[in-house]
Amino acid sequence: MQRPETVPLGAARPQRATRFSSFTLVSWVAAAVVVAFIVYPVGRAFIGELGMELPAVVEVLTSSRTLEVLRNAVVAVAAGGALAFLIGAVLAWINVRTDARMGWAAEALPLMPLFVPAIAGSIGWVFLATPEAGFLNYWLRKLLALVGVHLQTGPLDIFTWPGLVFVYALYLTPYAYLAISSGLQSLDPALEEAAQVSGCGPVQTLFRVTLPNLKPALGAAVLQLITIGFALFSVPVVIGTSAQIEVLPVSIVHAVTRKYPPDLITALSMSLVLITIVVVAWLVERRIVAKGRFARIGGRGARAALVTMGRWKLPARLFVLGYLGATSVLPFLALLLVSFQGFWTPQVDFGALTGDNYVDLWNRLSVRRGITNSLLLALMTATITTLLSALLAYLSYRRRSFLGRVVDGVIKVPAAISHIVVGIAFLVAFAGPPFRWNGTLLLLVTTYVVIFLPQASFYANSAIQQIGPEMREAAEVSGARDWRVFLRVILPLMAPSLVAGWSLLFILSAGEINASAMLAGPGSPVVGQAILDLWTSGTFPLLAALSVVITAVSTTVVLTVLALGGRPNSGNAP
Amino acid sequence: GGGSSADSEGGDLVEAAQKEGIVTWYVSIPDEPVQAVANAFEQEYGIAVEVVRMGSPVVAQRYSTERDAGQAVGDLVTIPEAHVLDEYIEKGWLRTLPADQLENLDEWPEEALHKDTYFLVNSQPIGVAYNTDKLSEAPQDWEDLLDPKLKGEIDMADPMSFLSWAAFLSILKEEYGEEFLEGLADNDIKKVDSAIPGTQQVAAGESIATFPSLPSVVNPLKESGAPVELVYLSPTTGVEQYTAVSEGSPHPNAALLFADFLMSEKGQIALNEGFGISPLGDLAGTLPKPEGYVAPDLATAREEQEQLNALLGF
Amino acid sequence: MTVTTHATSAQSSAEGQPRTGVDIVGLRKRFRAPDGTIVAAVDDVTLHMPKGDFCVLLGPSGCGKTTLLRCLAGLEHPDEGSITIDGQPVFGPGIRTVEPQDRPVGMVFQNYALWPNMTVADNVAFPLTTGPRKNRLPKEQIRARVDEVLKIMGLSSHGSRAIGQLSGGQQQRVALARAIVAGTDVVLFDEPLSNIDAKVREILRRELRAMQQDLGFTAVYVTHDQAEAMELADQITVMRAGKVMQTGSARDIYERPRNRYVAEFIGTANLIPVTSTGSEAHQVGTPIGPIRIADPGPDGPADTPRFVASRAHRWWIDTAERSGENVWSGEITNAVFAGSYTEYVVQLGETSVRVWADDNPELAPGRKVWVGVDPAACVVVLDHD
Amino acid sequence: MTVTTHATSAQSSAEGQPRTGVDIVGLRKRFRAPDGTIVAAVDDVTLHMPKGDFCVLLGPSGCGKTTLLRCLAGLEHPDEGSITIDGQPVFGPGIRTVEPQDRPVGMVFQNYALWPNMTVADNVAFPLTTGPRKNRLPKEQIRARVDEVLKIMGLSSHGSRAIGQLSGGQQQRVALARAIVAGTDVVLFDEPLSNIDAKVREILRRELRAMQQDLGFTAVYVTHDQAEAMELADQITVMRAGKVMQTGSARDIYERPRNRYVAEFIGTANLIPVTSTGSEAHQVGTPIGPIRIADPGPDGPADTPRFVASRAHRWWIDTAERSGENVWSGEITNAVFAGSYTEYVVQLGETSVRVWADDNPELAPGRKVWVGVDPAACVVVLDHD
Ligand SMILES: Nc1ncnc2c1ncn2[C@@H]1O[C@H](COP(=O)(O)OP(=O)(O)OP(=O)(O)O)[C@@H](O)[C@H]1O
Ligand SMILES: Nc1ncnc2c1ncn2[C@@H]1O[C@H](COP(=O)(O)OP(=O)(O)OP(=O)(O)O)[C@@H](O)[C@H]1O
Ligand SMILES: [Mg+2]
Ligand SMILES: [Mg+2]
Repeated sequence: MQRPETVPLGAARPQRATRFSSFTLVSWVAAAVVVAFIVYPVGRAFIGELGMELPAVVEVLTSSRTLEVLRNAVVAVAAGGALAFLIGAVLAWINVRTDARMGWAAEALPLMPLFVPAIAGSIGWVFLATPEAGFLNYWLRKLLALVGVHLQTGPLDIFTWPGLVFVYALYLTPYAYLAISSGLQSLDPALEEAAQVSGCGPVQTLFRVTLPNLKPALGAAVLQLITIGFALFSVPVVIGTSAQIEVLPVSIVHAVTRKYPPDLITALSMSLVLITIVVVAWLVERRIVAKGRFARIGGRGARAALVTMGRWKLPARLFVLGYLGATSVLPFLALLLVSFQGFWTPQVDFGALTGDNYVDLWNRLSVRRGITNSLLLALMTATITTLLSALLAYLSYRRRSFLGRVVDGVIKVPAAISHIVVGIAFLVAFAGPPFRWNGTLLLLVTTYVVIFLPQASFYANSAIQQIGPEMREAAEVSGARDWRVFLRVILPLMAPSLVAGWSLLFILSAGEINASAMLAGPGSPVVGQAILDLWTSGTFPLLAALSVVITAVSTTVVLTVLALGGRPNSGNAP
Repeated sequence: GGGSSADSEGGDLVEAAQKEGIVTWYVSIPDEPVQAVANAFEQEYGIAVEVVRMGSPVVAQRYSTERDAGQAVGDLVTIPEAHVLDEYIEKGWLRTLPADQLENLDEWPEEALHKDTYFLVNSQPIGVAYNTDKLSEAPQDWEDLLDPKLKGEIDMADPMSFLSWAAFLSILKEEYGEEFLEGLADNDIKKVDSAIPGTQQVAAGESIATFPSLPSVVNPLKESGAPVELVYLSPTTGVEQYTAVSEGSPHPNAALLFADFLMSEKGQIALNEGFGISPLGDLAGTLPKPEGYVAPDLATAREEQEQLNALLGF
Repeated sequence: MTVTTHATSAQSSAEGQPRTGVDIVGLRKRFRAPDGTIVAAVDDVTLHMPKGDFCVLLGPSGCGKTTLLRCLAGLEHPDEGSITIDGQPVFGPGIRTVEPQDRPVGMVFQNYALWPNMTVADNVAFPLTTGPRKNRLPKEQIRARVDEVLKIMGLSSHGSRAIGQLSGGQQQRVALARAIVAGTDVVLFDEPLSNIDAKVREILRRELRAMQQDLGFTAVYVTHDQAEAMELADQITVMRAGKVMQTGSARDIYERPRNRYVAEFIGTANLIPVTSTGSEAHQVGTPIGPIRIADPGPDGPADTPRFVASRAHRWWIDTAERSGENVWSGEITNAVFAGSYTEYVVQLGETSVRVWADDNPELAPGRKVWVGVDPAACVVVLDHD
Repeated sequence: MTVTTHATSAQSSAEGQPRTGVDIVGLRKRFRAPDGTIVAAVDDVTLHMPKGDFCVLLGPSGCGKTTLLRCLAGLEHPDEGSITIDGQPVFGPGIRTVEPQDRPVGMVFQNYALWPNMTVADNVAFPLTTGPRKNRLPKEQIRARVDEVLKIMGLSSHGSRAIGQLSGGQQQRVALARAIVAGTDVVLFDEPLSNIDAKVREILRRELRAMQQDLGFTAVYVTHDQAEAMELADQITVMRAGKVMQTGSARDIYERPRNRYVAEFIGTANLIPVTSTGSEAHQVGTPIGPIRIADPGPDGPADTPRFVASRAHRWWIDTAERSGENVWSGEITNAVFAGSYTEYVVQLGETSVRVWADDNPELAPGRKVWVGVDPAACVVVLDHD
């Protein structure tokens, strides 16, 4: 725990207090447990399965198929991510810096698209934009017919590269938005105003001053996009397959779900590729940030007048609404419509709409129990993960030690591993003796916590960085020990950001499908499993109905929590 | 072994099973028939059936991981991959069916019982689903699918996604040669992730036809009035599901009782009504074997899967 | 209403010739505070800042100085009124508001707002590289101009440095260089020295004043530090709660404060309430007796309370008995050594006055003393306008 | 090695009786700056702050004031030296370092560091609710104590308010209440007023000083504002680059600065280099001729340059010719009205002096004048120690 020595000194050194408080003990134990829960199963899976099979690994890695799916993944993530980055940056700028911001939208926007589970949202877009039967296409064709253009199919086709990239971008945008907008909020607006007074228009200011100074936030955004993009499974499985585009995460999942015995070597070797990509991206980002000549958070009262958009205000708002529409409203409406249909068809017969699908869902015990289980699980996962990440963030913030950085690095690793691989790793490691956790909620919770910890720690780290050290020091000088400092001061101050992070985790874990398929026990069905089940043997209207229910439930929970949890950014020093 | 050796006659089995009160079934048959037979069993004996329903490789994978870890959570397992069940037998995970305890085992057709351990419970015949609005006349022959009229209008479930699809394709290849599959590729068949999106898209009018498709997928659509129909062309095969009882599972008696129920006429009707072919032949509501039905050979299919996929240009 | 105002402002500009410098007429800007109340940050401000003058806006925190400055720069959009800069109307009724990037102003921000991603030279060159491409100077001319400005600022050898490698004073000069490089005639300063050490601040203040005089631009300088205002300003405008209290030279404001607020805000003033207008013209009645005054003070409603204001350093204090006009005896209640003077608080009956005098060890609390003030240093001020 | 040092420190405390107040001996703290260089933020500081005194640490930005204060609070871990607070060693060789939460100190942070998630009363009660549960006061007593402290601070009716609903001055009082509520004898202040308006600052300063005297705690107060230091301090410590330059009362430091640095840092000093020790004891030679002085100044190496230091306000300026000792004639080069005085810069040959005198319109730049200084106001200071 000793801080690195500043200067070696000849004289007798005063003794550093080395008393181990229960807090230090508990937080290091928590860190150790977390690290163990990542290193043991993941290490066991990789070393146990791949250790003996190096030639096979090399073969997988060099096979033309791997290269092809890798190339596809890179193209999808690069194109989708770039688009998401652009959209996210523009949205963040509009919402943080201009008078086109819409109060409610600014807070709800980042989470909106995630309310609809990714697999449901992708199916929603299938409903909307398949060339012949897509609702949008159907109505567009009717519109075009009015002006004398007659088409048989199209004009949109979701099952193409552009379609795939489009949906990737929609689902990645929130992550870009979150990172960039938090960076923008802490960038001194005077830098931009100085540019304006120097004769720069708003757009020029954005490109010449704002973006170059946001590099750390932009780096974080890119890192998030890369990690999440390469792990994205639902979008490519729904859209990519029909577009004849197979991407790496889908191949990994297929390698273990479509064959028995599962092809673990392929899955793990491909996962290695993803881990490498993420680790390299992480290193590059650290280098960029470390070099940094960037603006720091400005002096007191950095209060900017919002950029007046003038005649661009309406287009800017339309852009924001358009994004909301594309990611959330349109697919949700499509799902809602289909959920009341007997079967998916663009010729909507409003008289024939029926609630049968909901009745059918209600009658399925596994769905009913899945929903309650998933809510419970999501509640537990989000809470545990949030608290854990807050604790770990505080630990490495308080004591900038090498060990702290190692912990920080290790908890990021699961982000790069396909959920299903994590699921298998956990099953292998903990199903049997001495743990015998098979089929228990405990196993699911543990796995979810590990899977979502990287995301949670992203939030916790940014939350804690907004708290000045004097908040903690004031508590220490007041005589408070670690627990009290953490529980009474640090945690409440982190709360607004943590609540937002909690909501995200809640939604993501409520809709998690891949690890759940491996781990959900007979006594503990979860929603993710039910979704996957309906996808492989069910009907789209039923699937739509389930998606609508999940979306409605998560939205309600999250909005309630956000309303109760207070507004963001109230945690700064007075 | 567990408590299985302790009990003896039929009447005792019911009692012992009822004492256990519950039975866990790992299964990859579609949800609706599974629920039907589970409900029927519960009504008959008051024993709840805990269903874990997933795609067959996932079922197999979970089952074996659990057994490897020294556990047996599933009392029964039902999957189409007979060769996997053979492997399980070798590992001692499955229980030889005790003739003295299963009333219906005597009557059970011999060709539907393998190694005295696992038995065929259900077979869903594979057919072609087509949109009746877009195609006035049903295809008569597999070669009708090569019609240029259908170019780009046929969805095909990913043959890599399911071994039974490969088995089916390998029968077609046997019959028509490789050129047939290449012809399909030339006719621009479109790959879909599984039979579900394919058939849903046919119902929506996105495509004209899809195969392989199954009654369990088409029936609910037809019931809701979708313009979709399933035809069986010759030759064809089906998804045959085999059930086995675990050795050393937590509810050995309930497992046996449920296996016995699956062999009963009542159980067969509950499981197969409207969906499948029963090994007991034509029972009320079960499907007849379509013309040209050939039993699938999944073990061979496994070897040919990659090649078939390549022939289709996927 | 708007129309009337328009007519008035049109008139006023029609009457005189177009005025140079900055002209503000009837400016208002209101904000809705987070709790829903409405704050008039700038409240009917009319003000002329002559060309080439160093004009200081002085007032306590929250009085609207920054808002007024930002209205000039175009960074805030006022609700009402008009602004003319060097004869060009940039805001007003019936005028298309000129955007910040098109106004002939430069600005030096509180913490300089230099762009850390650019070198010193790039920061300074920036204002020359904006605007429509066809109007821009060619590259070499930009370079030449930047070199010239950096030379004026004594930064010739620092052009290629990163911003982080400069001291506070050098940063200030870069910020100033950036504000003047494009040759704008008006430069706005928003408390540019408030983050700096007192000693360094003093040096920078002198440097700034010298440069402003060399270059001849009109400076509009916001501060809440009286010493800074006095030292720098040709013209000081004292603000309070969005309103202008008084405008004038440092000496005017110090020696002839208009009202109690200004008297108290600038320097240390003794305010003694006026109880009667007194028998003579240059004398008023107060609780400590009649005081002879230099100036009967500004007009104002008769019922507004008035005070005699006098500066603490214009009083004398003595242990020996004295007599005459404007002389009182009292007891020292507190003495604080402040270096160049010592502040003695002397109780005269109910009233206490502060006297700044040279340090004298004899003058300890409890001591009976005589104090007095030069009538020339006494003015009458209103309680409020 | 440890043993020796230990013995020494034991000795020193054995020799005298245990001293109250804060005792710092040979304290050092070094930092590695981001660019790898090593900064001695606190460099061999030895200092005694007597109990009940108001002790100010004064120095320019970056001189190590905050670091020293944080070492006292236990928030930084010094490299060397020892600290004793009210007789209790809290840091030193062979001593187990006492953690911040166990030191008998309260602290008021620069921006108060009040916790926005708690009410005023909760903020103040916090220090009473820490520590081992069994040692804590019962709830009602805590409440009573908080009420009492809030009452002293004039905040009785504000207990249930949120922090954001208080003005800056009220926030300061809450911060002070929190620092003293647990009855600690030492309260540390890190520039608590630097974010506040000059006028409000003046009021808060007085309030703070009055409370400190009422409550009798030892205050250690960090600032870089000389006026603040002079007004508040019983004892001022001037620091520079981690080292103590001089410790003493405000008057000591102002009138008898030890070296050039202190003379320049506190108030406005004219420094005239000493070229020869002069023929008489109380006279030295300078470029403008001999100057009569009050004090031959501190000892120091003979080859260290020396200066005659005199305060600008101790000089007089006159348009009429004068003669005598310490009188020169020269030309005014600049005159700046500063309210209570006007600063005249007068050129005497190569040397220029600043004279603070009453404003006089006759004294314009270019005018020939006579200036002089009282020998009692002239001291000799070293260039550096
Ligand atoms: N964007 C805004 N929203 C709400 N109120 C505002 C806004 N900007 C300024 N105000 C309010 O307007 C008033 C004037 O603010 P302004 O910043 O102009 O004061 P100032 O004189 O510059 O103060 P300071 O010396 O603290 O910088 C204040 O009461 C402030 O709270
Ligand atoms: N954590 C640190 N790492 C590296 N250098 C530091 C650190 N803390 C302080 N320093 C350096 O130590 C020196 C003294 O800093 P300190 O904060 O004590 O100064 P200060 O007198 O309080 O200044 P100010 O008036 O600006 O607050 C400075 O040069 C500073 O850069
Ligand atoms: Mg301001
Ligand atoms: Mg400091």
